Amino acid sequence: MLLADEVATHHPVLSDNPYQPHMARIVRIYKMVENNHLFTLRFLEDRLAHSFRHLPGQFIMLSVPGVGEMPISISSSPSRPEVLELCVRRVGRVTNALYRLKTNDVVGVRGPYGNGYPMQEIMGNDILLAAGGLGMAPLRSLLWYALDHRDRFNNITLMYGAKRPEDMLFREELTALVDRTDINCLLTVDADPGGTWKNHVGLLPTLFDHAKIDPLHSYAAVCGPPVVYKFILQRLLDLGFPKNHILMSLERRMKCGVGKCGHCSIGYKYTCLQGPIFTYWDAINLPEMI
Amino acid sequence: MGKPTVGIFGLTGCAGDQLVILNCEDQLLDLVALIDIRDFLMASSENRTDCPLDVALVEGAVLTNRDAERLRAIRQRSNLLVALGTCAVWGGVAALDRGADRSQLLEEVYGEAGHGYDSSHAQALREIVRVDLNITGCPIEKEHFLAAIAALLNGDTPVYPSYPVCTECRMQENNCLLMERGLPCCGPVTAAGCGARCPDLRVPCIGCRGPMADANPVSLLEVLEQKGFDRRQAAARLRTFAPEGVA
Amino acid sequence: MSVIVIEHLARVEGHGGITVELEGDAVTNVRFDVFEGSRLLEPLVRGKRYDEVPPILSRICAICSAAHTLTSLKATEAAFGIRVSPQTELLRELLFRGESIESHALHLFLLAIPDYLNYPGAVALAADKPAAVLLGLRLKKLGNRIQETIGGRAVHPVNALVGGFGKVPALDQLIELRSGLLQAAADADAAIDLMASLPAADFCHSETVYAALRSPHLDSYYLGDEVMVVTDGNRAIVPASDYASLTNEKAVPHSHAKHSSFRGSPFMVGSLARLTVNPRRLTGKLAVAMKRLKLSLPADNPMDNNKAQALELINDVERALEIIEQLLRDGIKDERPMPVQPRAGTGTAITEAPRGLLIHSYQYDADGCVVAADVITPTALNAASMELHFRRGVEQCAEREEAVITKRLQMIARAYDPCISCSVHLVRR
Amino acid sequence: MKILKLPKEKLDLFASVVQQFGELHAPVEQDGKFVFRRLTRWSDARLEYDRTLLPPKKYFLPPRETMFRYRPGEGFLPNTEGLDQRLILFGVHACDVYALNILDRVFAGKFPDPYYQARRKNIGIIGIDCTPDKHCFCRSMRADFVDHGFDLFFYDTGDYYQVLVGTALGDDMVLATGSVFEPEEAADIDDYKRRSWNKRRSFQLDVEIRDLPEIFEMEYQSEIWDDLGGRCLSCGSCSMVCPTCYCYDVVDDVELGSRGGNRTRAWDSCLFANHALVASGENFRGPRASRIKFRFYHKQRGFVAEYGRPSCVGCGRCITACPVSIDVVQVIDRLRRVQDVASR
Ligand SMILES: Cc1cc2nc3c(=O)[nH]c(=O)nc-3n(C[C@H](O)[C@H](O)[C@H](O)COP(=O)(O)OP(=O)(O)OC[C@H]3O[C@@H](n4cnc5c(N)ncnc54)[C@H](O)[C@@H]3O)c2cc1C
Ligand code: SF4
Ligand code: SF4
Ligand code: SF4
Repeated sequence: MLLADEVATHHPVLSDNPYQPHMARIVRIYKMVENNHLFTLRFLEDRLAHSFRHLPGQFIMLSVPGVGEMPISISSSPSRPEVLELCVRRVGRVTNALYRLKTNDVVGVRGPYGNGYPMQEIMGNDILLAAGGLGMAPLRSLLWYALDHRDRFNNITLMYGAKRPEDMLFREELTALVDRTDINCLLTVDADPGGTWKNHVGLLPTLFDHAKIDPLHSYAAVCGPPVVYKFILQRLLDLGFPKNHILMSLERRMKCGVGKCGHCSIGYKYTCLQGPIFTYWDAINLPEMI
Repeated sequence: MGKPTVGIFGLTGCAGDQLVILNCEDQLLDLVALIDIRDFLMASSENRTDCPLDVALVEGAVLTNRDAERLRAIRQRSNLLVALGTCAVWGGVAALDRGADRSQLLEEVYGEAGHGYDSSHAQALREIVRVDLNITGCPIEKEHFLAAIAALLNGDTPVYPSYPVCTECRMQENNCLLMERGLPCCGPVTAAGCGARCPDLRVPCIGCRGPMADANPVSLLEVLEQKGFDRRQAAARLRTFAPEGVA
Repeated sequence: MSVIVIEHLARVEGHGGITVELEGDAVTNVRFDVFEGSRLLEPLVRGKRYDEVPPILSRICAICSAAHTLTSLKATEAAFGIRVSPQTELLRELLFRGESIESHALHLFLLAIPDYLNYPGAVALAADKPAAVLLGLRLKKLGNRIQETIGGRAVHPVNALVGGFGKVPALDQLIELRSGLLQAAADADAAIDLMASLPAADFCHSETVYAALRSPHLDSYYLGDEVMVVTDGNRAIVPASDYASLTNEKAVPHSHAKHSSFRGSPFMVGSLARLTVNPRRLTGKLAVAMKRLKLSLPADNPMDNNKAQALELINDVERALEIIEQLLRDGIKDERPMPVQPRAGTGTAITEAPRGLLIHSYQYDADGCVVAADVITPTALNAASMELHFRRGVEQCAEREEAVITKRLQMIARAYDPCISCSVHLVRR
Repeated sequence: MKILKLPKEKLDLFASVVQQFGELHAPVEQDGKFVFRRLTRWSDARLEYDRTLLPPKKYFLPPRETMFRYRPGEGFLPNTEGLDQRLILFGVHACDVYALNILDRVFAGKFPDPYYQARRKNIGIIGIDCTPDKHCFCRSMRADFVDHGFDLFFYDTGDYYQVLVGTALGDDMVLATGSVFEPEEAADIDDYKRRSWNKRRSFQLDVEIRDLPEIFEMEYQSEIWDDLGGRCLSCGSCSMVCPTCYCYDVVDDVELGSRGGNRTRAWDSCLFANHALVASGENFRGPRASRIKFRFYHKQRGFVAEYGRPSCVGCGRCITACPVSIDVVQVIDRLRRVQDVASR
């Protein structure tokens, strides 16, 4: 419990005003998939660019000046600092405004926020990353973190599904992983009308047939739309995964990112403080969690 | 990009929303420097009635075939159509005619001549064409209009409050007219944005901004009934400015 | 036969047009067409409680919304036998003045003056003569500030209630208005200079009958219950209760507005009529200004209505100042509206809206619900007179060129400052 | 803690001295209700009031507040206007001081809110004891007494106020008034205890909050919520007037003709339909019933898990503000009710 006048020991990296956005330049806009662009940002201030550190699974609050602010997961790995990569889907006002910006325009960034994945706990174990659709955005950070520190993890398995090949985020990057031996990279599409897809075709859960899983020594990081949770979680439980080895990244409305504005509250937890990464055990014990 | 082309139109109404635009005395000259007003019959006699428009601002309800035809023509030539004011958004006071026999009312008033008039029951714009943005209010708030133009110039759309007048009234720390004085206040079901103008002046809200999206009029009516109001009359009061959305 | 049609009358409020039919040089038919839809507000307020009536009927017209509201209150108070406090009367008059300043400034600077100087509108005028437009905007803003302070909103006031006001303005608000009005006095003078500098609009002469409220103070828009009609120096009085004899309305097929005549002849209401009916107020500053504008009364040129509006700007600013001084002197009291005890009966009120006589008449049942409502607006009263002057304008136009005729017709129409959504009103007989 | 007493007739003198420490605000009457407002005359202050329409929260987390101004090329400039203004709130009830102590926790933590904190530092609080009315249940919520969070706290014990000195600022105010404060004597302590006893007995409401979190969990599917959901107007009045509701919304706007603008935050409420709505269209608390359940749940259960106590302080404001008479005490009673056991 915190005392009222307790001076915060852990200041956000960026400043004393946790709401202060710091200006960052859009250095690259990569059109991965229609309406799912990858934005690469670099802080205008070199000091910030050098010192910004985050954990996989954390997010930032991204401001498009004059329009608004929103939470966006950091898709780049902390092992590759200096720039931030954000995979943003165009859905509403602020995301639309972001899509109107061009390379060299500036946006505001503050963070990182959220708990991130419990890396200390995961290390030394197998990791199973399971994502559908946009769920790859937060998992990509974890993926590259693990690959860049390969010796700290046992087996790494990625299961990622998209509707069609052209909907697959980070497609080039991920297909390049398929042939690597230090990761079991399983990619699937629901359908392949063009007939060019060289990987799996079928729904995401079918990938379990191709994965070797040792539930008691594994952590599973799952992210995606509700259907993904529905099917993947059931399979993991059937396999005998401990409930607190299943890690989910939850989405809630957010206005502050720092546990004040109240919007992301679930029962008695704040998604922005105690989340967005929750264990499955937390999930079933919190009302209206998923 | 050049200046966006804009048309300002009035269908059947009181011209209050167009007047609010002209009432932006401090911003008017900046405004005409930022946007290219091509068609504004109320303010200019040289209008381009056929050119394409980036934005059409349309006030008033549809009450005649002529209104409907004009509206369709405006929609055709405009990229973005903005409904201006409660009449355009909800039908406004003209829509008090829902359920009334129009031809009988016309005859009552104009006698035989009334039958010849081009006259139909009041409709909101979205009942005829697609509407891209609704700015409600009877009349609209100046600030909302200016915010809309500023946002549109920025390629964006404005955000207006989605809670009721009641919320603003509480923020202003007014004495509640409904609870303290038993007055028939429509604040709990009316879309905020006016700063609770009326209750702030100790005058019960009559709902001139139309209903808020999440209104619960049935519950409010029950309260009004408990306070001694006739249910039918109270329901009619909640419907003064908008025929739908409210009980 | 040839026909001149002005399809959309621009720079007026509402939708109307003009049609003139000519047989050779002779004008055979003149029509002021109204295309505004009928909102049937009068029959639709039937059954509404008295407190719902003013906000609904004020929606007849935004530009005269304060006048509609106050006239409605006056009619209801007459029906219920309510007498409001002197402070309420002062505040109401102040609200009227605010509306008049706003409306006249809007009409003169943004709608009418561009005609005289051959501009299509105020935006174009502002590009060349920004000072003139800024002057108008300043006055207009002041009028709106008065309405916001007293009425709670510039358009469709919410604060004026049966029996009084929801909340009276605070002292510092009045003081602020006073300083604005002191500034405005100079602006109103400048408006006269500007009007005096305009080219003469001398193309329509006609015998004209004028009608305006006879007020006890000679220049009130609000107090008074009789209309005086002036014809060639003859004066007739019509009491409020007999307003039907004044209007003699008849529905005409080309328009949703009814046409009025008094003893068979059309009459004009508005600023010019007010000055003509109450000439005694034309003293001091006003008399000097009148000379500068070369205006003599009774006028035989409807275009002189614009001059009369400019004169009223001076008068409105002066009177508004007087009222505020008096309120400050007496101290503004936090009065609540008079208690309202509805009773069955009829109440009729006549006031002077910016565009002229406005009549509201209601019949109530014992619960204070409307049995019948009748609203007669200035533009409806003016319609017949406008048609008469259109006819004279065409007859007196030596050049038979359509462009010239069209321009003159529009100027005549605009001189009346017609408010077409206002004119769409319905009467139950 | 330093405890003194002030003869009542010296209160005016004290008030005039306090003004040197900051702009004086106190409850004043507004058509029979009370609001905290800047005093133009000390005689306007009403220290014997029931409750103010809005709690003192409005001074620390204003209904609307510009957080940043945005200027192209300059970025987001924090708006510090008014943050260093010194105010003294005179006459804050214990429950409201308690509520501020709760807000302190929310606005401190890992990411302290500098706007709130600055105001908390610059606004002095002089508390005053009160007499409960029929809507007060602060005793049940353990908020009828506060031991910190104020600079001075006044207890009316007849001819005197007994004054608790809570901070150095409070002590400075006492010293600046000169010798009018007197030391306490044994008899005064008895006066205090008598008053305390009387106050305790005058509560008309009593709510049992032990094991309430558990009961909330058990009754999560109760039909009570649907009933409340049917009545609730989503007007947010309860949240606006609540001294511990702190949800806010943030919006950016642009100024006409420039790319600059403001970022403003404004009070929000979990009763509003879009409170938990996300861009995908999913609404985690769509139905009104689930929203009103959340409000009670978060205050009475969620906060206990987070901070060790409910956030409700029992001030009774939401009871007096709800147009459809949704009453937290009755709701808790209903939740606790068993067929054959009287509640409470
Ligand atoms: C922890 C977290 C990480 C996220 N990571 C990503 C990501 O990597 N890529 C991505 O494309 N999207 C991500 N989202 C979702 C993203 O925040 C929303 O899509 C975005 O806020 C929509 O904003 P908008 O203004 O375009 O939509 P609108 O519907 O116009 O939303 C208006 C405002 O509502 C709030 N809001 C709406 N939807 C959401 C939402 N889903 N979550 C939180 N606040 C919301 C925001 O404050 C937003 O500005 C994440 C959400 C959370 C909570
Ligand atoms: S007066 Fe009306 S708007 Fe204000 S709180 Fe009461 S019901 Fe709500
Ligand atoms: S309080 Fe109600 S009636 Fe008054 S302006 Fe606002 S919405 Fe309209
Ligand atoms: S005050 Fe009452 S009606 Fe309004 S939101 Fe709260 S519980 Fe619902």
